[in-house]
Amino acid sequence: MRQKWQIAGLFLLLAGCAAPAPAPQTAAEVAPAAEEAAPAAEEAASAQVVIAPGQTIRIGGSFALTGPIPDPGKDIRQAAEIAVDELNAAGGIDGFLFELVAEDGACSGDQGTVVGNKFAADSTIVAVSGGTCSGETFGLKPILQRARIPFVSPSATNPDVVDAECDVCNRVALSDALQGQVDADFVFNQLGLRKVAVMHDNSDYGKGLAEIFQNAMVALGGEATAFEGVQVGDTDFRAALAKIGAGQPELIFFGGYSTEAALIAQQMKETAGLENARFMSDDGAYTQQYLQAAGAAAEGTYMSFVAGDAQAEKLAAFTEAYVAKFGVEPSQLGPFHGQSYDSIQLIADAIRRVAQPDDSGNLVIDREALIAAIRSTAGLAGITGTLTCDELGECGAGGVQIFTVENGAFKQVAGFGM
Amino acid sequence: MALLEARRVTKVFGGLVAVSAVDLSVGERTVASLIGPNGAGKTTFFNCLTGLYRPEEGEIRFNGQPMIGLRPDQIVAAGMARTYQNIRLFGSMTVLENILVGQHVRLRSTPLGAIFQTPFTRREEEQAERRARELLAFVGLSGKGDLTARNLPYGDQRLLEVARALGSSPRMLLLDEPAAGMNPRETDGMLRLIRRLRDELEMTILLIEHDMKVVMSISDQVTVLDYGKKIAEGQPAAVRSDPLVIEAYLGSGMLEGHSKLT
Amino acid sequence: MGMLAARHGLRTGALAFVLLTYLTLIGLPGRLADLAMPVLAGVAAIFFWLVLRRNPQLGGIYGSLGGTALWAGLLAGGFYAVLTAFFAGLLANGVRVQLVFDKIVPQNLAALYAVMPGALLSGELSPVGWLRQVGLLGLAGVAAALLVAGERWLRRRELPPLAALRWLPLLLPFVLLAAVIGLGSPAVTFGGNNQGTIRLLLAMLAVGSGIFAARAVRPGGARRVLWALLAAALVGLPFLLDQFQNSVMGIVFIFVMMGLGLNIVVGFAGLLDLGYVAFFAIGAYVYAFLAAPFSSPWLIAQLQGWGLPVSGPLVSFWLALPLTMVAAGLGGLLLGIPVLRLRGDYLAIVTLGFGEIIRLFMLNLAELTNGPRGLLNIAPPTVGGYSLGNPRDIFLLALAGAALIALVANRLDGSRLGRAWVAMREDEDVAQATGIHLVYTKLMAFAIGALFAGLAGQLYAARQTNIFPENFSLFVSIDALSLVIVGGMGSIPGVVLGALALKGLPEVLRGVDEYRIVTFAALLVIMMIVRPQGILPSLRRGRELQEQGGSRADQPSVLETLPDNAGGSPLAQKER
Amino acid sequence: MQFAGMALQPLKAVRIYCEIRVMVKTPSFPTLVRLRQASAVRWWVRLLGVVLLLLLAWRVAVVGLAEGYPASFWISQTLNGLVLGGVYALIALGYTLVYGILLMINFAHGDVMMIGGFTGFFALQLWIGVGWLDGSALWVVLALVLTVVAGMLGSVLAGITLERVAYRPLRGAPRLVPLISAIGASLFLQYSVLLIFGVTPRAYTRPALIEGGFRAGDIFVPYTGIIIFIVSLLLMLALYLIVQRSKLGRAMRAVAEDKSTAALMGINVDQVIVFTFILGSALAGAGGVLLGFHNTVVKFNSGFIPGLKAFTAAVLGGIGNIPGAMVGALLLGLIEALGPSALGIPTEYKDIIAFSVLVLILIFRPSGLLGEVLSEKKA
Repeated sequence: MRQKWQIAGLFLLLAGCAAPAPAPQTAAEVAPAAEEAAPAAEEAASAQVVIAPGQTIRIGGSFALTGPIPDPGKDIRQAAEIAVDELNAAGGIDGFLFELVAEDGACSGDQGTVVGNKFAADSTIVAVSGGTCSGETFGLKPILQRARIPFVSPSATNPDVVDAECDVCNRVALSDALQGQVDADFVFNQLGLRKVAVMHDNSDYGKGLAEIFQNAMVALGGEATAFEGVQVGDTDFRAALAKIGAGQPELIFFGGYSTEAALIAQQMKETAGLENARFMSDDGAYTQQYLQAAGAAAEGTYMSFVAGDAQAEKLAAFTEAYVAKFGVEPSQLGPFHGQSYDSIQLIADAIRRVAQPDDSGNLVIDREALIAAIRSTAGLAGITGTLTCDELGECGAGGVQIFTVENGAFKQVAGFGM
Repeated sequence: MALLEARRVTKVFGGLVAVSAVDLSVGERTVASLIGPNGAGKTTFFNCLTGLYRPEEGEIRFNGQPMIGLRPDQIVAAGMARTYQNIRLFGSMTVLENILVGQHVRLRSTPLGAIFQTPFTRREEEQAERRARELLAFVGLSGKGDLTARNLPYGDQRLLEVARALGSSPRMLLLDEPAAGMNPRETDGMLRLIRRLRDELEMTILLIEHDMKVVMSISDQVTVLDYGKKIAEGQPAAVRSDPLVIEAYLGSGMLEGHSKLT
Repeated sequence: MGMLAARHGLRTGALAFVLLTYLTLIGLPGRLADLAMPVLAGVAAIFFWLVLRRNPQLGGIYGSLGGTALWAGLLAGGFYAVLTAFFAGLLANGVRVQLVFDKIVPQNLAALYAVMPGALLSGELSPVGWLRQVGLLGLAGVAAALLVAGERWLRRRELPPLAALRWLPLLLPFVLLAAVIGLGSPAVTFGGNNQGTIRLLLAMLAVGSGIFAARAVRPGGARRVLWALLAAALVGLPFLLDQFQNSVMGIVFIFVMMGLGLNIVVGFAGLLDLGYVAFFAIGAYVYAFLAAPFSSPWLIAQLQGWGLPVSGPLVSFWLALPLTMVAAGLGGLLLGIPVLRLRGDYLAIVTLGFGEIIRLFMLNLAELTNGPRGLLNIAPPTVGGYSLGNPRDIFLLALAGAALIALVANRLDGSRLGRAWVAMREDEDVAQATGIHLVYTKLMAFAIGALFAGLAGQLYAARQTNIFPENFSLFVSIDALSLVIVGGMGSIPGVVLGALALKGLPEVLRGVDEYRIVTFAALLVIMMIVRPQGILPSLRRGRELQEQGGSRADQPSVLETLPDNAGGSPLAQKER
Repeated sequence: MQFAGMALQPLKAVRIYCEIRVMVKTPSFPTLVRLRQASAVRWWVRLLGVVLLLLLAWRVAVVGLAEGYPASFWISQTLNGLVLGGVYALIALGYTLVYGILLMINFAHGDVMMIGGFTGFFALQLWIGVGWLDGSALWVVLALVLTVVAGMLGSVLAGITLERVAYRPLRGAPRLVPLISAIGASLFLQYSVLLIFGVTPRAYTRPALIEGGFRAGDIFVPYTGIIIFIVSLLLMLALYLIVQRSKLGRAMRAVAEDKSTAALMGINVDQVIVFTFILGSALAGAGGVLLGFHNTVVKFNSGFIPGLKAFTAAVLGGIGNIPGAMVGALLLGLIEALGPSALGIPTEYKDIIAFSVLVLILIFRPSGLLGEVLSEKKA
């Protein structure tokens, strides 16, 4: 009986919601936050970011620190920290230092939305590096677009992450479209194989890449004997492989991440019809984890990686700073540290071009100008090569490299840089 | 015509014949008792009547309607309600709510009616609550409606079971050992209640009971089961002196029962 | 300090050492930097305090209480110093401990000595570092003993009851709300960059304390006034909060909607459903099909076949509402029918399987659902051309939806059907033998619960604008179930509190991101042990969880005192 | 291992045994309700079942067999399925054991197995470091056995800690409470391992002795698979004997039936439950290590999905029933391996097939394939 009244109250509240909206505007007036976008208004933040002396230039970061791929996410975050350290050691911009505001995007659209809103609500966030995964970036994208905060993703490779409608969307990673094409070309022309089986892990990344590869293969004149998905977290793929083996493919291409790739590479050796088939996977599997987990079965398998035009000295300097700070080689964790470092450098470079001191010693950054400045980046020297953004926001340098595994280590056999 | 008419009801579990071709007929406004030693099949027979078991053979007619094949809730709707040997109340509900659940089949309000609180629903709920309080008063639990059923004293829980069964406005009430575990004074109270059920509410009552004092003082008719078979039936006095009955109780070692018989 | 103290101290110290080792291995010290050791000592002190206060046989501060505490502290400290020395030694000798223990890297370990990682690697550790560890933990023990002694002292002299101040807690929600408003004004700068998060926390505490306040007042005029004020505050809240805070509150209240639906199935009807996410997914996907048909290859083909435009939504958010709810409700019936005969754990696993089946269909029926790439650009609700897609409006919509569902759930709870659910939950067989149609009652629970989940799903899809099968994993079901249970099963206000605690607090604790899930998991276990009936149990469930038995057998029954014609017989008279 | 109460008073044990017999013989009230209802709808259910079977057969004949796989394909898929079933069985046995005694779903059981996998991995690294794996076959076998033992110890430690911390305080609480606690424990174990040992999968090194497999033409079965299958059969048998024949097993069954009566009979209920967890966890530990050798990878979440599947298998076979767990697990493995090919649909759908079969079987047999009537009363 008591609950009846509570519910009556809730109902009252419901009635309140149904009432015309303008009434509570007084409340909105109470709260026009200093540091936050006025929430009642449309989400557009103020057109400029004004940084008082002693405050920092804040760059948001959406990293996959939990979720399915925490290690690469950690690597990306740490690389971004190195980049910020380096910028600050060089004095920042006119004495204004940078600060990285790291958030966990958890590689999911859900968390991407939350992180996006958090950045959009914080009017001191100038730009964002991230997200790590494509799904996460899809969560960020509409919110940052409305809030006019430009982002540069180091590792979201889904072709749809950037598009003509979105002027704040940029990335230094290369689109999967490119990787799938080059992989198919390598398999068809260099290895001379015609019959392939395609597998994927049912992630947006893995399945997308697998489809691109399959289409490219068929377009070249090859044949795809099977297109099978597996589930992330499964450990026994023998049944799916037996089915694939019945089609006698010459190569299995797997779109997905390292653990599943390693298991497939191992278990295919035990499957009838696949004893002599070769195995190829993608940049999600181009990791030390793959080598460790697949062990001997990794020998002779192929991996592609969308590599930058690696700048040897820069990379060496970066690696040294990274090891000194975190006590671990970046490549132990994941492949995208270079891109992450460069995404910060790219943002910082654009900020440097648009930031203006005002009369009272503040640093003023115009948001629209910054968006345009990131898009107009050209010839910036980064670890992954010379970065130039095109009209869609594709800023990545470099190209696709194909590696094979020899004596437990990756060795490049074809592709960009050779 | 008898209100309840059971013919050749047989229930088998695996190889065990729990109830074997039992006939029983109970006339309106009578108190009939079912007695017999432990494991004689009394409760099984009850379960057959109330639709919890489906007998392999036989026929059960209530008020002229065949009952076999109906679900327990349909049988309640037909007008037969029961209580349990080991009390089975809805322990976390209040006393009143227990009786309201008992009235379930007699209420007609729908979920939509409840959501929109239609006048019909509200009226019906008010009436149901009033009736529940009347039933509480009838069994002597007035004022205890808002207590949690589990926290009632043991004897009151038995009364509440009766009240819950009455909620469905039954024509016939099946009481499974209503006086089990009660002290003599409580038993007397229960006896009076059963009489009032028959006399004031014009109810037909079938009860299972071990306490011969109860059985003999209240029953209009006594039926004795042993090993699933009916071995005697008739007026209390006649059954009391039936040699087969004495044998059944003696043979099964129920000396205590025998001493009460004689 | 006799044997008793030594024995208790030894055990407590060993347990504390295990706890500290765990915290070290998961890398907490690295996060705390120079504060690592003091914070760990603080944790140990709390632990000692919790253990000691439960042990009344320990005497005074100079006796076995103090002794135990000192023993425990020094012991834990000693062990801990040995452990860190061991790891430090390994690291200094170039052994890469992180190959086994991921977090044992120089950065983390150095934090315990408050030195730079370089110093650790070169092996320049002085005994001072170890003595500091032992000392701080010993201190923690002493502090815990003092706390316990103080507590006992306070309990011995009862403070005069401050009856006059009992109404003060009722003001708490409003005080907190004032703080939320205050923190939002430009004049106040507090907590630096965390100001927004602190506001969010305060807003959530305001809502939570509001619920407690509402429960604390007896029904009557005062309660109505309080309720009106609280409702007004709640409606005003979205206009006070910023985008991030609103977005978090939005998801919290979407989960409230879901929790209220699940509460009907699990809390009211007692049917353990581990696949509840299925209906949430059905709602979200059906709305996505209607609002973003251009994302689904199959739908595009169909629409083109019928000559319909495919560029925009087919129906508006509001028109889609009944459709998604019906679809989800049908899903509920579809699940309900095969599981009618199942009970308890069988039901749990089948519903779990059902949830997985739906998710796998979303994943694999790529022609229809676009597979793992999801359905994109789902239209937000609009009113007269004004888009309600921003976090504030979504929060408002979720509030409205939650209020509506709460109202419906509450009315059902007190209805004929609600009683049938509870009866069925308590004893299915007796319920049936009391006249309850089990099939109908069960199916109603599944269908109504599913309907609400579908509603929540639609709002979720509108909020996200892009949905993927991964958004509908088993963990969503677990989250929903946990929040119902943490809040208090069968309790409607409990669901709100549960959602605030389980979906809201983790967003506040974003700083400790990687520790979120372990903290949450540990809380779940501790909660079940300490307060299984939930934060705010429903009155009925609370009764169910009480110890059975009690004093019922000792009390006399009314039967003993029943007069010959008790209470007249109004019934009999009426029926004649 | 002996329990004082049981050892001192053998007569009492006999009496408990008789009591159990009595309880089994008299069908309980709710069970019979279901029997009665079952008969009412039995005809329709059977008809539905026959129609479904016909549909499936038609589908298999028209689509599956028409794909023209060679016979060797079906044989190797069957073998794959049996091995997969063996893996599920190893975990399902532990589930069913704990369920049978405590009537609680130990949701964290899969993660206890994962802990065993990790412990085994580190033990194996140690043997490799010492050089045992390079030694003679005897040393290798010793190392392998010790790895399994280490895995069992790790799991047992995790299992009894779990029981002590997360389950024992909840004994007697409503069913949902320990289930939630178990879900919490499962997440806690998984993410603690993630935090402590990192996300990197740990790769088992297979010694040459068990590398490779048995080959006949196009058919190939890895040795690890054969070992898993045999071990799971043996363990099932051992478990069955322990529960059915040993004094301890009798005590376990008595506890399962009625904890308070068992306690009155002089059984130390706590000890029996701890022993149940030891037994179940040891099985899981062995399973974790064998799975490590079979699939070569252990990871923080590598117990979760197999655990879920094993739980499904246990329910399929009739939870609480030891041979049932084995049957359910093998059936599930076979369905997953053969189903997609036989029905001519992509392997992505294997989990859908598996769960659908579970639902169907439970419709026709609500207490699982070998589920006893008794288990339904508990369910």
